Amino acid sequence: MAIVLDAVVQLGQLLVVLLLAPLLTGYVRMVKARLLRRQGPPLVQPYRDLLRLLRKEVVLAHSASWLFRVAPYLIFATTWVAAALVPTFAAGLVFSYAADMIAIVALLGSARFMLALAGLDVGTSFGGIGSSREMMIASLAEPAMLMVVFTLSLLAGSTQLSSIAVFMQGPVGLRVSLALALVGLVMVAIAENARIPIDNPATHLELTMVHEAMILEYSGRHLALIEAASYLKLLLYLSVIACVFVPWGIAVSGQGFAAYLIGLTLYLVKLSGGGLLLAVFETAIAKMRVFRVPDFLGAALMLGLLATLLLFVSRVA
Amino acid sequence: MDRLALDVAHLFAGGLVLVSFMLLYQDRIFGLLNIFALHALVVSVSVAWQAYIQQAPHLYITATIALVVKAFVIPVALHRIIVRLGIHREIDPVVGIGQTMLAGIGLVALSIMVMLPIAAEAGTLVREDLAFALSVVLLGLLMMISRHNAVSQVIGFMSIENGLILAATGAKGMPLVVEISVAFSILVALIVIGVFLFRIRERFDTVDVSTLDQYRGGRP
Amino acid sequence: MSEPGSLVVGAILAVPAASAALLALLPDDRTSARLNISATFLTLVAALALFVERPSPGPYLIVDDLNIAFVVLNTFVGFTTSVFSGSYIAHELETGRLTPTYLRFYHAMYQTLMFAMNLALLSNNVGLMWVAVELATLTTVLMVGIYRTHAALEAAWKYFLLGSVGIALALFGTILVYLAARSVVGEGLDAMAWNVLVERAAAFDPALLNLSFVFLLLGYGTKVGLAPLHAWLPDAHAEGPTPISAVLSGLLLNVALFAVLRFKAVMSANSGALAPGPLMVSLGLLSVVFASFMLYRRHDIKRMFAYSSIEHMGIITFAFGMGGPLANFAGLLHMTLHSLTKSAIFFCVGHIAQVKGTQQMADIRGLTVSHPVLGWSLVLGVVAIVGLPPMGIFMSEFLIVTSTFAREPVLAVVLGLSLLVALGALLLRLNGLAFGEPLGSQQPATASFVPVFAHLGLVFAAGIWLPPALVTWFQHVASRLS
Amino acid sequence: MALEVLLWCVAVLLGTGVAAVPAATHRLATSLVYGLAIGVSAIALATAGVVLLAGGPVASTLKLPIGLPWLGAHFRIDTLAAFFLVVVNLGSVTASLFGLGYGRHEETPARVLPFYPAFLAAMNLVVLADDAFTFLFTWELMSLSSWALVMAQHRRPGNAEAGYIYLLMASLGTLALLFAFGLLAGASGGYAFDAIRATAFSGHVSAIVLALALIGAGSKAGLVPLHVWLPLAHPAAPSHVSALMSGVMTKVAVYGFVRIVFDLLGPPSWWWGALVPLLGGVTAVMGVLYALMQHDLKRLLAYHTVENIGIIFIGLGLALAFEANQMPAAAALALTAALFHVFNHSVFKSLLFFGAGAVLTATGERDMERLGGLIHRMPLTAFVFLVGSAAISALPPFNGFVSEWLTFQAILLSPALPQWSLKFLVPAIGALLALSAALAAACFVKAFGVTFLGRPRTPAAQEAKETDRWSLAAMFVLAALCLLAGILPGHFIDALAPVAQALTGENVPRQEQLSWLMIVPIAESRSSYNGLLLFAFIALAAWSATGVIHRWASAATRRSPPWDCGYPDASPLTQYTAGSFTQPIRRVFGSVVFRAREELRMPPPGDTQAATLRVRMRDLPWDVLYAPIAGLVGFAADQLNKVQSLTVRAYLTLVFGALVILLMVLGIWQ
Repeated sequence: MAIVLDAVVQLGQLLVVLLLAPLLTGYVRMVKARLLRRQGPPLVQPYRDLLRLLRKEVVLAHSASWLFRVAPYLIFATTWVAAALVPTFAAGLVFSYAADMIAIVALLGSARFMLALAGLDVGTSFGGIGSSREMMIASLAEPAMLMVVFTLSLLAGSTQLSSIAVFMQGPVGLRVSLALALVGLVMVAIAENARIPIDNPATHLELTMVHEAMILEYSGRHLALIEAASYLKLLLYLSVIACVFVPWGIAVSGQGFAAYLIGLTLYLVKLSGGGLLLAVFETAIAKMRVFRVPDFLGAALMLGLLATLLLFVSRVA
Repeated sequence: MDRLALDVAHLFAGGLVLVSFMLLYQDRIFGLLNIFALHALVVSVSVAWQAYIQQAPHLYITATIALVVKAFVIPVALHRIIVRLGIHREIDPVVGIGQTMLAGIGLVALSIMVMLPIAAEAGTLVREDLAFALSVVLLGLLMMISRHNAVSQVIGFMSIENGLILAATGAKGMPLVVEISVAFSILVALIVIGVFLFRIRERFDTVDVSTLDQYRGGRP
Repeated sequence: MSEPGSLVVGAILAVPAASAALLALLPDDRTSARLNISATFLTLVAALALFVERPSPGPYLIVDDLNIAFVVLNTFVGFTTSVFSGSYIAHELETGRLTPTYLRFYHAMYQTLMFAMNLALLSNNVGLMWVAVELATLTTVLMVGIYRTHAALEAAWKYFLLGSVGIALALFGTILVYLAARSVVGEGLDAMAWNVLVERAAAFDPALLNLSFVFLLLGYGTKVGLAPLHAWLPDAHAEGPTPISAVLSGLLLNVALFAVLRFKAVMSANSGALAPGPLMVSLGLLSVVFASFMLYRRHDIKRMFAYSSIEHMGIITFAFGMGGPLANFAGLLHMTLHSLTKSAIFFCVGHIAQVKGTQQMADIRGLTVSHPVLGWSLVLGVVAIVGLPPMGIFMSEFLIVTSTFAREPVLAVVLGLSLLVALGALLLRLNGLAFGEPLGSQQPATASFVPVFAHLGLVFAAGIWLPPALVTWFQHVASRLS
Repeated sequence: MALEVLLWCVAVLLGTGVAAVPAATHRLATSLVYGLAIGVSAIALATAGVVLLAGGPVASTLKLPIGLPWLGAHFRIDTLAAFFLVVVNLGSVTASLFGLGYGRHEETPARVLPFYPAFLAAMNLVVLADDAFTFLFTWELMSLSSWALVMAQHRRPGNAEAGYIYLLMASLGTLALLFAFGLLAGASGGYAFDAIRATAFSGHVSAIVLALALIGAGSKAGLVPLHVWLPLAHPAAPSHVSALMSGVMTKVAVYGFVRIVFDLLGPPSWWWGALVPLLGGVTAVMGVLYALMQHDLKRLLAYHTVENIGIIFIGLGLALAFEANQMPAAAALALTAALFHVFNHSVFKSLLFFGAGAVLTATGERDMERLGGLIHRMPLTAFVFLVGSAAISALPPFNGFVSEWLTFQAILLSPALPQWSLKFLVPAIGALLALSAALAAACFVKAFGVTFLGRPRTPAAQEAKETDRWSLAAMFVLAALCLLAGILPGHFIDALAPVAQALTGENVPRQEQLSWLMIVPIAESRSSYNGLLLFAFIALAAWSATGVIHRWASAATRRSPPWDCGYPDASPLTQYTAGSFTQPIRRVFGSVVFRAREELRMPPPGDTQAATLRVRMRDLPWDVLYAPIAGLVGFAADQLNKVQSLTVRAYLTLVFGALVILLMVLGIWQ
């Protein structure tokens, strides 16, 4: 019986992340606009965008191959699955044991792999520039992310996000390494989601863009899927941060319907808080040159490693 | 064996070393030939003396061969060749005569040093005779490497051979001594060297070995 | 001395001696080549008969475990080389490098050389052995100079001078051995008979033995080609006719080393004497190191393989110097296999030089393309000589290196790295010779490949499987040497 | 019984090789040789598989009266050997299958067919060997036969040189192993592995043997800095042989290392666990960086072999560290991870080399800068190459991810190690591993993207044709295995359990009875992974997305030219090239690791000269290690060569000097 409930909750989470993701993006855009004293698009604008894109015809380049048409589905599916594996309002669901944090990172890697390939498929220099930069960024962001995972798992004795969340709910106390890990994770999240200062999701100035350059050739339903995937990714990272560093309120399997409801409510609060911080941060900072990005991510990597090493020291003390 | 006989043998052996030093000292080719004849003569007398005290008549053959071939035939033949080829030049030593002599003394000392540990029961004659024979051999080698021209090298080689004969005849009762000395003397000294000197003359117009080196194979 | 046994020994010596005389008289070159082959074949048959009938040792001659396989090897390679020589010399005659007169001389000398080497191997008397080695030296000196070019004469002269000095040193050593033995064995032939020397060596004066071994090692070592006494060897190999290079590398060096081994056995039997090991190890190692570097700057193909012979002689000397059942076994095996391999290589090289008309390696390329059989035989030969499996030399080098490393790691490392350096040089050249775009004459080689295949086949078989009889023999000899 | 079957297989292979010498030029020779190789390897594969799955601790042995006469040739099959035999023969079957098609294009079959079966046989024999002599004999035979295959296309520029460096490095490795076995066997020559196992070794002997095994097996496997031959030799061989060399032969080298260090040598010291993973980590990162800078498709793959060998050695080294500290369960996990990666790498690397071979056959090009757009002409090859690329980039749900994930799990156990240096080092190695995995993904985006995607850059790429069905069959089999091992890793881990049990005395908990085919290396609360479920999830998500879109969204599609800033008909040359793709990474890493320098020459405005960009890179291991050694050998050779042309008198002086020195030594000695 519990299994069935868990399965239902799991399914619910799948749908929740899918439904919430555009909202989060719209929310961040709205907050940013307000911070700039603009009216900005309404909160539901991303939903509208997606729907409109779905209704539009697809314009394919002559040189596009089957990979170009298959990639959006795979990217979307992989990202969606990854996002659904992160405990949002409930931990310890049945499927959360299918993948730990390393696997989630790797799933996102799969999506990126396909996206970068799709960028190269048409054979224009824009796709190339985007893919090339994206992979450079990823090559540093992934290790940094893994170092953060390291720190957390050394502390919690698990790489399973559910277990980490449960552990973090306990008396952990303030730790330097956790703080470092948080900073590192935030930096990675910014880079991975193509946010300022790494990339500007709103720009279409060719020479400065990364993510947008890759998907320049996409249109219609394909673009819709890719956009949805990027919304999901933002949600995923915010969820991870929330679940690890502010785990309070996450329901644990078998606690009952009320706990799930509380968890969901708190989750929404966490998301709005996170989105607000992101928007403030993005408004306050300028985009950096592409070749400053390695320094930025290198710092994240170092922070992750430092967090791991400090952990040994603090454990002794 | 009485003491005197040994002393005389000893004297001859020592004399041979002395003559070897004289060879080293020489700086003229004809002088060298003459001294070498003396060298061969001393060997011959020494061998004859050994034949006498050992009552080994076959050693007289060795003595005779040494006398005839090396004291007369070869020096004369070499003399002729030198005259015919017009080699009147002086011996061309690699380092100064003085240094060569010093090295020679060092070699004699070395010979004595390596002979010292030999047990006395092998016979005093053996030990000291061997030291002298070894000295002659080493001095002969020194001669070969401290002279540039081929005639001195040939003579150096033959003085080595004399040293060997001295050692072989000193080794009482050694079988095949005559055969070995014959093999050495006749075969090595005369035929082959003769053939090669002839061929070298035929090809290179000189017997100076250093000229040969210009035709060395294997150069890039 | 049992009657049939001494007949056999007599045949081994008499057949080459008689054919030498006969060949010196025969004017016709076709018949003389055939006669040469049949004489060596007869000698081989006689040598094989030694396995059946073995005479008891006499004062002058002896057939024992140490030399029987060497006699067989000697006559076998002598036979195959004479087969090779048949086709080789015919070509030399066609191109006019040799005149019929010189050919007669060549064949007579070939048989004389075989006689001398067999005598050296069979002699019990160390003096007789010395005479035989000297005779072999003189014969080869004459054969090296047979082309009468500047380079050939120079090589012969160099060989002659160095060889003579070496032989003089060896004689001095022999005299010293006699002196050492005389006070124990008494005067006369017995004091020079090897089997007696070994038996009684324990009582000899160690100081005298030590001194004698220095001279013998240097004297015969000159003939073995150990550095720094090697100088005659590369030129003599390069400038003489190729069959002679094959015999020099494959047999004469072995014979000289065999002489050293005889005396080493005497030394080992005397507990007071300085162990001969360190001397042999140092000379052997020096030769290996030296030769392996010398392989790099070679331009003449025969000279290069001559240096490789120096290297291998160094390895063998090193192995015997290390001693112990494993290393001695490996040394004997290596001696046998090296002589087979190196002569096979020289057969190939001879054909290559004749087809391409040059010995300069820069002018030879792509042999596996232009002459597949010749090229691949050379590849196989080089693979064997650098000690790669499946060829037999791998086994001996394996035993030498592993057994040494457990005892003297530093020596083993030096040896192993030198082997690697040598391998680098030989493979570098092989790359140029056997692979790439073919260069030079493309006309097919007409020569007979039977000797090459026979040798390489044996070396290959030895790498996989050694006949138990041979193994027992090697082990027996190995135990006697230490 | 199994051993006999395997040895008969080897005998048949060797016989085929010999028979192929005269028959190689015959019309049917290619089909016969490869057909026979498929059959025999399949039998061997099945036999080894049965032994592995039976998993008993009992090893069967056999002695043949060949080889070292008093020793004989010892053969033995245990679970470790059986596992590696599976790897070897799986590679052999697929490579031979590929060869059936590829062999038709071979210009000089006589230079391939005799050596190919011999190479297969030698690899089998190395794994079966049970004494030092047989091991080294077959080890070197393996090098030699593969060398002959590298030299098959000796007329192509660089190949002969590659073969030379290869054989030289292989011999260096053999020499190191020779020393190692010399130490292990002792002066009396106890060469049989049984005798070695029974001996206990002192600490410094073990240390030297470890170092020698690292040099010996490492040079064959491609550990940095001994890797230099690998990217030269592997690509030079025909593609199916490249696949075997990269995918299988390097694994035989790993086998050699495992056999010596884990089986023969006895208990490890803790610092081995620092040295080996560090070497592995450096190798992994260096390998992938080299690969990124490489534009030759086959050479890129060869450098990736270096990378993956590094990953394998990380696992092996961790196993040593855990074993030294009496943590057998952790050691078993690390070892299982390493061995699983051995299997995985052999599968996807073979697949990728086959793909590169298909491209090479279709276009005659290995240089990626001259390819492009092949996905249109060779869709099937492109598909399987994509699968291989994803697998080697450690992307779920393929197999590469699982073994790297297991390695990470082992790394995460490192805090329990008592040594401080290991505590600090292992996380850093984890960072290196993560870095190499991320860079590998970048590299394969480049490799696949530039080769198969975009528009064709040359007529050769324009006119490429899909490869033959044999080759495709081989590639599809391997691609299926990549997926299978990725979604059902539990079965593979279970198959490895007896191997880990035999070497570490412990094994990873059995995965078979876990629900949902999940894998749980340590404990469920710690970490778990379910490839099947993930795959099903992704498939489901993709399927539902497709369904929704087809149901409700517009299906209209229009073809048009791509957008290129308004310039019409941009030439294919304006595409991103491999060089430009890696430019950011080259700037980040290359400036340090390769001393990469860019020289840009821009003509002044109005000048019609072309602008040039030149990149200079240095190969540091080569410059620091190999060039000086080569220079030293050359210098020594030059100096000693002066001895070749001295005068006779000088030579006599040498003789004289030797005599005097020996006499003096004698005089002093006495």
